[in-house]
Amino acid sequence: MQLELRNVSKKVGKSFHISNVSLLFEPGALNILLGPTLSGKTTLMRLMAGLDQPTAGTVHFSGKDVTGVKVQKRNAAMVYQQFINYPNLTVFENIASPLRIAKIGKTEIKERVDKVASLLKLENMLGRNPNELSGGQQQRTAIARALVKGADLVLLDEPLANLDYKLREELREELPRIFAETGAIFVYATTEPSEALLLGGRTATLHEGQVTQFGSTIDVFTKPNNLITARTLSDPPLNTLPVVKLNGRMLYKSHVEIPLIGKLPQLPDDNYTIAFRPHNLYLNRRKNTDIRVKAKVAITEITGSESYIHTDVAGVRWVLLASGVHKFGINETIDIFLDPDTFYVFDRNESLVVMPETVAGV
Amino acid sequence: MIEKQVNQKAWFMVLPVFLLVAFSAIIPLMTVVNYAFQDTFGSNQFYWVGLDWFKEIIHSERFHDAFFRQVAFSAIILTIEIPLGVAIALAMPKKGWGVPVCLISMALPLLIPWNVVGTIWQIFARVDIGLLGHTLTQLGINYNYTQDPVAAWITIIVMDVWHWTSLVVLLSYAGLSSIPDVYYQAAKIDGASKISIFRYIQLPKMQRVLLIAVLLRFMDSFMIYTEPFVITGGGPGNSTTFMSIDLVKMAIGQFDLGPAAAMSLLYFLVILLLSWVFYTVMSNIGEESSNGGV
Amino acid sequence: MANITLKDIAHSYTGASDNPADYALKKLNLTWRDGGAYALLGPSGCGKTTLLNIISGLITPTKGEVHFNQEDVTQLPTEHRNIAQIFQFPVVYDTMTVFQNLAFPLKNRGRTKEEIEPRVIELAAMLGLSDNLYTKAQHLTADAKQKISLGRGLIRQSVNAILFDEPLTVIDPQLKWEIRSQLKFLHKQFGFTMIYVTHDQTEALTFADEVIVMYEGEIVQVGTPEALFMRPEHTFVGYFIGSPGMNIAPCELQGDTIIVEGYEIELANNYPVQNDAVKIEIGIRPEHLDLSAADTPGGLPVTITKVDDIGRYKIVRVKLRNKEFNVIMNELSAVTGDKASLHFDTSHTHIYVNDHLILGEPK
Amino acid sequence: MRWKWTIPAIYIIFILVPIYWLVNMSLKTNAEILSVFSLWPQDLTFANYMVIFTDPSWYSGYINSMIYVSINVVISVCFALPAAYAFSRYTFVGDKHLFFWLLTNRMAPPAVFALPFFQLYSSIGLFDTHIAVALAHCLFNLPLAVWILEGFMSGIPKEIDETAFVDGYSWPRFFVKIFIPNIASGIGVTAFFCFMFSWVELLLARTLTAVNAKPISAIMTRTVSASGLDWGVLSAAGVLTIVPGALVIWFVRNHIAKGFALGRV
Amino acid sequence: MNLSWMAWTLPTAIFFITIFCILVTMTIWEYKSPGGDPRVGVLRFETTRGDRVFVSLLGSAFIHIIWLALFPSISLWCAFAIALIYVCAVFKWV
Repeated sequence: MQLELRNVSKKVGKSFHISNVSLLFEPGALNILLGPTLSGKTTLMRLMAGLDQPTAGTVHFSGKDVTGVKVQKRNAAMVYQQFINYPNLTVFENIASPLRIAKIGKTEIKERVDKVASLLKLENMLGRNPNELSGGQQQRTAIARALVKGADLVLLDEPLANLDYKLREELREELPRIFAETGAIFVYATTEPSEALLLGGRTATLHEGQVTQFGSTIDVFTKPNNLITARTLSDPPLNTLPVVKLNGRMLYKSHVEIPLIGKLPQLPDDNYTIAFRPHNLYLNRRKNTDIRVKAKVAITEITGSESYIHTDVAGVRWVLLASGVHKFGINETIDIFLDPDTFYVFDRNESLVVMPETVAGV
Repeated sequence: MIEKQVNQKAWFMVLPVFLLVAFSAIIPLMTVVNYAFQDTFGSNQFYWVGLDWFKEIIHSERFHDAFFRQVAFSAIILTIEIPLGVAIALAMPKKGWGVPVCLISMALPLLIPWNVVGTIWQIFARVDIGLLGHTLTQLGINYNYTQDPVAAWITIIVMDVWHWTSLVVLLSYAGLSSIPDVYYQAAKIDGASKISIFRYIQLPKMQRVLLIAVLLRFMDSFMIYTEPFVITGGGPGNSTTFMSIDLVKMAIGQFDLGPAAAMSLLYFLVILLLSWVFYTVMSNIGEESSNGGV
Repeated sequence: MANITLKDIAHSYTGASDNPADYALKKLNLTWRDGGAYALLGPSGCGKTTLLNIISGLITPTKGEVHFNQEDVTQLPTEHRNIAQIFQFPVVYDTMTVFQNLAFPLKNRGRTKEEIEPRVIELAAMLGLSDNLYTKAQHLTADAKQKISLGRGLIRQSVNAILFDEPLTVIDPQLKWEIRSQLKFLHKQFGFTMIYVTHDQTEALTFADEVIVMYEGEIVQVGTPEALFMRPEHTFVGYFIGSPGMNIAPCELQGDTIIVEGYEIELANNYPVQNDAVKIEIGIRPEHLDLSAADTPGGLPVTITKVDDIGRYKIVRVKLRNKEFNVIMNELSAVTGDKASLHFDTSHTHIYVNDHLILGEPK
Repeated sequence: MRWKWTIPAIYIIFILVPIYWLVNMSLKTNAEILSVFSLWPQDLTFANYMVIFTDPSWYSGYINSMIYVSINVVISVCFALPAAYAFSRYTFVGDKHLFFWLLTNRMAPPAVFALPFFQLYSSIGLFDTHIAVALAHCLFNLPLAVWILEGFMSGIPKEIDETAFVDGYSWPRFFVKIFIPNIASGIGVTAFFCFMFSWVELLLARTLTAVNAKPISAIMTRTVSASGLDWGVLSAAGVLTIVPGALVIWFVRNHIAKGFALGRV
Repeated sequence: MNLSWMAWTLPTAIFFITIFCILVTMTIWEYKSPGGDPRVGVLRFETTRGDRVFVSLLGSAFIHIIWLALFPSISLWCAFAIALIYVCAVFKWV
């Protein structure tokens, strides 16, 4: 059993919502679609569910072409960002409704609903109406309904986006465990990089209707193929620096010189973008190859265990993430350190040409 | 925002409605068009007369008078009822027992058959047995709607205000109650005056329902027939003979099918044009406001 | 500008009552210093928005008084309190342009055009709205609309306080970073008193100098982000702040030793003897736990049930007999297989009695 | 504004006084009406109502009205439901123009159509039947029903439909089991409006009937001209036409405001 | 069913058949190339070709009526010619 999209495109009017996407999803793993609002996540899910038909390309399930097959015949389930339940039915009936359609016997329905309800901690809510529940419980009901019928494909479209932060954290922890038990193909859309990383599994990053990379989440995080992927899967935002390499020198804004260390000397002359993550900017020198830079502090944010220091380095905004509490005044000048071993370097087409040592070594 | 899917099969769901309405709308309309170009003497004997009826109607004093009376009536009705209705809606309570009391008593006139509305006012305004007519006469005001055209007009206008202002009130009230509290809170914090709140929050949010109100009130007042017919029968003289009354007089009273049909068509075209203008304005405003807000 | 003091404030939406359960906000006292950046943090339904609306005057509290400096403003209507408030969902005046929207609060207070214009242009530039200054507000995206709402809150220079009610709900994660640091910057720049309501701990901690944590209508702790993180005074604060939250485990307490799941741990402090009826728990942050190779002396034997690699660090879930702990690790290379030794950083191990922190005597 | 409530209060009094006067008249004898001018009946009588309840030519009018109004409401709602769903969920060739055309019929003056209607229904043998009036009223009630229901349906997120389809519901089953219960109040409001416009309409109802299906409002006009001065009975008949409307309002009172905005707020 | 009461004549029949044909053509056209070529013209709001047909027909009717009102003795074909020009204008600019 696997779900495959082959060169799928979706055009609405004259604009492409999805263009030429090919993906292969295997059961058991959690598949994540990560991208900002309007990057095509929902459209892609609707194509998988069969709610929309692609303008070009085909959708295959277990090797069979299901492109034109009606939604009702697909054995899929879907959970939306808004808490969608049938308001006129009780929680029990909401969860039971796919089973009633499938003409399953009363006792079995009771058994299966009870089982999934206890999995999602809804045992005490079964007699109530969905609109009497809190947001978290409503969304649990929707998830329970998606799980109860044992669908081959379960689609979750930002299911936690409208919930409280802590609630989100709890469900985020529970969901992978629940999913692991069912063995269906799960596809999970989210806008938040941290959510993707916490859920693990495999991630496809989306940008303007195209998949920029697909692989295990941690791989995509550590080895992004291109700048857009790296930006999409980075929270706090990625720090970047556009540079030009010319005659053996690497310059930013044609006057700030970057020392050529590590793999940088091997690069041919061209335009590049250097990128590194906030936790790879340091307040102290750690190695003697570290590059020292003068930075002006814009603002410091302290979370209790860590500090985010927003800095201005020759007109570029960088965020430095340091553990512990560090307080700086506005416009204070400090020394910060870059480790060339943690650099990602992207060429003028924004493709990755240099990877950090630590990652490349693994 | 609801993004609609293209589905030509949806026509099958609309088809029953389409056929039923078409049956009642298109066949009579075709018949009216046919009559408008012919003359008839008694049973089913028709003669082609071309555009004679249209020429006659367009140049007839009687048509002009009825038309202008009609336009004047609709204009007066709209200028009274719309502001009055909005003002009452603004003053209505937002919650508590007052709400159902207001809503129910205000909706009452809308559910009275139109000729009964006429009857109520015919009785109420009579000098001999009506509270209004009697009181006015007692106060020394010379009021007799059966003889004085001005009094007749005032009676009909007051009656229409009585009958239909509630519709405007209820529509405006619905529009007002759909404004989330947070808008009023924001306005308070921004230090907005009552007038600013009305101008920048309430009016824009009521725009859609107000257009529906204007549309409905315009159309209904433009084809008003029953109530003035019951009260004055178009009199005194022809002073309250509106277009519908004139039309029915001509078609049924005098059995002048041809001119009546021609007049109907002119009447219908005017209504079609105005409906289109209103509808276009309305749906364009609708599109704009559906993109935004909470 | 003013100090804001809440005196014995309590609020019930059903009117005054003797039943404490009716109160959405239970009796509380609080002072906000002029020019501070505060956050009200708590789950939905904890009363934080109610408290905010009491300050702005949208709600009159059932009991207690609100003071701005020395003046009692409890009965003063919102428009006279000189307060700015930004709501969860964007509130814009659809028929006005962005410029008119931003100018509206000033115009209502009778400022001249010469005063208004430069101020609006400056603020619009700061919020990244300059390009759309003369378009109708209703045609913009939710992001931009919320920026307008923020702008209307920030436009007046002499407000007593600016209140934010979960203002970043509709904003994409990438943009959240930008706007949040901008707000913080504006705070440092102009010194407004700012009160920020949120359920998101990251937003609260990064924004505020002092965070007020609320739970079921009560304040459970007031403190700096650092204090809340290092010394939560209530198990709820421990759980609610930090991601993942504090590990809380039932234990027995004997002087300077606790017994967790049958294992003894010696603490840095001595604790007084507790009554038998109370609930005693230890609390320790995942950051203050450490794992080493199995059977390391001094460590407790645990089983690793799951490792989440989230890039910067790893969240390791371990089991000590029946109790689960979360451990945050940068490296796991020392541990092989699913067995490991768990170490407590005893200087950051806290003891809670009936959910409240107790302090011990240093030995 | 402490005196704000006076505005609606005065307006309600303005509405109720003429109705009170009608009730007042219906409880007086003709002699009293014409001789003494009084604010309430001096000589309370129910004789006027007895006339109506005992004379079949009077009370059959009420029955006729009720029958055709009910038929019309049922037809309008049943036919409009699928059509409104189509308009609220799909786009199809000519949808906007069809919708506009439907609405223009709501605005077509009945006076224009009266005569052809008479001939049309005579030619298909439906003249003077209840179904004829019910069908004729569909001309303006069906578009209105589609319009209102479309407004209510657009308020239901389409994700509910999709969830149901993904769950395996066929369209008819979904429509009956899930969708209709969710717009129950919309259906109630629609039925109320159809009732209202069918109940108050006179011109078409009078044109299409002679004896068997003659509505009460038409009987009233006839009586006015025939007996001329029987004010008491006329008032009593008028009061009786207000009663059903008042009852119906009572049932939809909670949805009245939204209903009058045609589900569009 | 007797339809004689409808009093059909050849010119009116031709008129209705023409309208019917226009509707059918529009439907087929819309089906083949959906969307109706929407654009914002002189009226400042978006119109599709269906709207333009409607505006043309309604406008033409009024042109004929106004002609009748102003020049009752001159042939109506002149009005027809004006209407044709009007229709072209509508399709170009509205």
